[in-house]
Amino acid sequence: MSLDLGAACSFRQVGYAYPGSSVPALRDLTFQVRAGEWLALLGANGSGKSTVARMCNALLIPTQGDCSVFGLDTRDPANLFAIRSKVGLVFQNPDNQIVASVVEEDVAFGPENLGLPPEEIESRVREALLTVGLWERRRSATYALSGGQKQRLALAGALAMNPSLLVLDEATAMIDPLGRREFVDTLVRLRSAGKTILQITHRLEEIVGADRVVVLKGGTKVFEGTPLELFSSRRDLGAMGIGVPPLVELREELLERGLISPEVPPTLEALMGALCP
Amino acid sequence: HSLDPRTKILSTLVLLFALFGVRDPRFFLGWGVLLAFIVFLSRVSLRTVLRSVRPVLWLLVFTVLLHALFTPGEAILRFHFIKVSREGLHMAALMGVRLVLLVAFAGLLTLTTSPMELADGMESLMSPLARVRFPAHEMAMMMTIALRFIPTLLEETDRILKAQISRGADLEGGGVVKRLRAFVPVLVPLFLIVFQRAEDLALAMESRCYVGGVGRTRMRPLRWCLEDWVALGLMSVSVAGLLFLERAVG
Amino acid sequence: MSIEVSELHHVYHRGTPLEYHSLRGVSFELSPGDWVSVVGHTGSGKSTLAQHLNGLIRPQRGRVVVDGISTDGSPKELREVRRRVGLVFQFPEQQLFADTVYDEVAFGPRNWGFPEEEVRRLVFEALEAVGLPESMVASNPMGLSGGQRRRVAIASVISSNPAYLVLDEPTAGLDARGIEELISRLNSLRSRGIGVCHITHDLEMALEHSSRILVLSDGEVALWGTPSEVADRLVRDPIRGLVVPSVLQLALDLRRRDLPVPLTWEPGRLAGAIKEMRG
Amino acid sequence: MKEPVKLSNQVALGALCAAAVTALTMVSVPVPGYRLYFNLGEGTIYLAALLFGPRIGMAAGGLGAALGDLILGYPMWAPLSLVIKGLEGAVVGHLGRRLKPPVAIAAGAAVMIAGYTASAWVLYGPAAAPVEAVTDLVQSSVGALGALVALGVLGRVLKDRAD
Repeated sequence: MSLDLGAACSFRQVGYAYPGSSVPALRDLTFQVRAGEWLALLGANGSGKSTVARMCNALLIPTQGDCSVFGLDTRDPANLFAIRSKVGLVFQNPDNQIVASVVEEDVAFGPENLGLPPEEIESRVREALLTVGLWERRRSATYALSGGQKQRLALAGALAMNPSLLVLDEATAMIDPLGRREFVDTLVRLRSAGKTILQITHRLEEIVGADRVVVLKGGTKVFEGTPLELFSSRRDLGAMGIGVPPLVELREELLERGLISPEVPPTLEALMGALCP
Repeated sequence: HSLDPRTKILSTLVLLFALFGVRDPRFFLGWGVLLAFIVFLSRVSLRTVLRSVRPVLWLLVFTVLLHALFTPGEAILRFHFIKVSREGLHMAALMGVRLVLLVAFAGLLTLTTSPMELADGMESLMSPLARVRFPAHEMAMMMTIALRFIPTLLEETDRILKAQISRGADLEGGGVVKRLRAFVPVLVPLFLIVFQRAEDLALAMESRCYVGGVGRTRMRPLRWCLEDWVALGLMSVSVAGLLFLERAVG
Repeated sequence: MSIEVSELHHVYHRGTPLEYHSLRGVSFELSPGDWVSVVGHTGSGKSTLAQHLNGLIRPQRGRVVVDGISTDGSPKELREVRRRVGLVFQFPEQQLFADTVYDEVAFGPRNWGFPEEEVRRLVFEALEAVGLPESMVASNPMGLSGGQRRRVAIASVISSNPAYLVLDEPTAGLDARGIEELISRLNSLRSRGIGVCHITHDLEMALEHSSRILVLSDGEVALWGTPSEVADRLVRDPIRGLVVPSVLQLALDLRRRDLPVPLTWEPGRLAGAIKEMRG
Repeated sequence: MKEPVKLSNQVALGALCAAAVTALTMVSVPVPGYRLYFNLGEGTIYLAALLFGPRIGMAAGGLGAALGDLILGYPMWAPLSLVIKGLEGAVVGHLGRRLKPPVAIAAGAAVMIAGYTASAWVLYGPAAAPVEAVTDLVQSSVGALGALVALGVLGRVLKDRAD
């Protein structure tokens, strides 16, 4: 039994193999999501990222090592409901997580499952929809929303559960660049409102706002550190199976030519500030 | 309009069953008035209600003709080998008007009640059956989800159809069997998509603490208030009244 | 020889409350060996345009002519158009249905009536073009990884030996390595004379690989030209719903601060220019 | 394939299958030469029942067909379809476990045809019954053929996935 106080979610030497598969999806993985931080989990397809997401919510149980959420062991069935009401999960395909035809009814689905009184549900739905900017569309058909809006609806559905930890499993992979930008902006707002975030992605450009980064490859950890440290080890990124976004490349080129200093992060604002003081 | 969906479902059922008790076509006039009155109360335009009859129009014509022409009895009109009997006309009128009223009342229910409300109402009405292990909650939940996925799957079907046509699949020509074979490349991917989506959806539902109907609450619980008693009462009384009147006069 | 699209209009659900103008007078041209990217926001009409190119949607107004054959002709002509223009839908792996990779890839050529030995040759050629080993022909497509399934799906379109290839968001859901791999495969098809039409919402990718770019906005042609022409005009008047690539945006911001850098989306070029300026 | 064990899986799969039935009922295919349209809704019910068992079959048949009736403008038939096609799906799914698929489908189709014919008798009068019966017979044979052809491929494909 692990009791990591201050850890929202803790993986200790976790191993996992899907039934019938000879290749393990996770191998000896140890890391923590600290309460209140934004942790980005980065990796190519097939690196084991989604397996991690499902473990945070006890949808999968480690075959080796252990995984605990707010000190609750995910292996104990008695903890199931408590864990799931503390961890909000947003999946890759927004279309496969929306259950109702009307926006507000979909957001209400989670709180209804918790057995909350109607007034409480109503206020949670309102708050969640306001947070993701869909309050005006509360009576719209879910089908009529754009991909980006659908994904923010899925986020609202998770938020209405009032989770302490938000896990986003490749939540931006299927939406267009504009929707992606709006989604990441929402994350930044949630972060400043004090939510703990575990963001799983393969896009380096989306982790700029994160506090720390863990990189997975072949089901095991190959990097842990701050985003800036990761950007600075650009040469290794290719080997980790991660694409280098143009701004990171530009930052590197500017560094090589001695035009900026190493503490400048690869964002538009920071680079502008460094180049035109 | 604002009545509890349970009231509307029950009233419609009462009406539909009662319509089969009518034997004299002339008394449909009374029913017509009742329909008009409910339509007036529900603030749906009469035209919209009548439009709901349109899909069954050819069926209506067919039924009426069938009865008019083939009911044996005293002939009042002859045209070569076609004869129309008094009984035939009677039956035709009875069947025709009954069908129109049936469809109109059923149409009225669906016009004033969203499918979601219908699902909620049915769940609640059937919940006593849960004791004999009838899955009332699961049915309603499935109906809600199915409604949400119909447009999505229509779009998928369209996309798969177009993709296979682009690869030269010929869905237009050939006999029935050949065409059915041509649909395998559509049915198979669609089922795989259904299967995949269902797996993902189940995970998403579980992660939002779905464990079935027990202990679940609703954001907008159904409220059965005085008006519902009154409406249901009025409806039963007028239906019984009309049936009684017919028997009394007949 | 080319696909010529002229003054194309399309309205969905005409005469109903759902009426929706999808295309309003779109014209462009795709020649063999060209790479045209069609870029636009969600709902800009990209996919509708794609479905016009092989006659899945017949023009309501305007014309689509493929190698001299119009898409509003007879069913026979239409089939010829569809064979010449291969269309890869978004998430094409979802359309797989056969038991074996071979049958899947052979579906197209068999439908077009190629003799079986020709089908065999086409299947192996197509698998090679997408980088799948010959030994895979007997495998069940469902047992493959996501990336491999996508390749099987693309092979199943290439196997019809099309002169043009239209791809709707072919990189969606792939990771960096997968995208790189796919783009280089498409480039080699292009060098063999196939005309590539790449539908995408990623302007950065379009700038990098295309010979020409068509920018759609609300069903109208907002821009049509070479990547540098498009970059040049785009920064002068931005287009709704289109995200300007970050490096290009930085170059623009620098020019606004009176640094005369070139309007480029290439990191190396921009950094070099700044260095030169600073001496 | 076996029926999913967990409730959430059952509800999700049942709902998706029902939606597929409705969607394919709405996409109709003209038959050449005859003034007749058939749709793949019936075949989808058989497939769902044979692949996933009686419960899913019941949900797909009953809910799918009832929603189809509601959407296509035959609300009056919806409650009848709910019962008749639900029963049909359940029968096919139940028998499909023990008997050969064609036999299971035939039994289910018999239930469906009997149900609709009786309903037509009551609603439109005795003369309409044979017409209804013949239409249903055509509809279900077409569906059965489609389902059986697709079943072979799907069975193999899904088995590979489940392993």
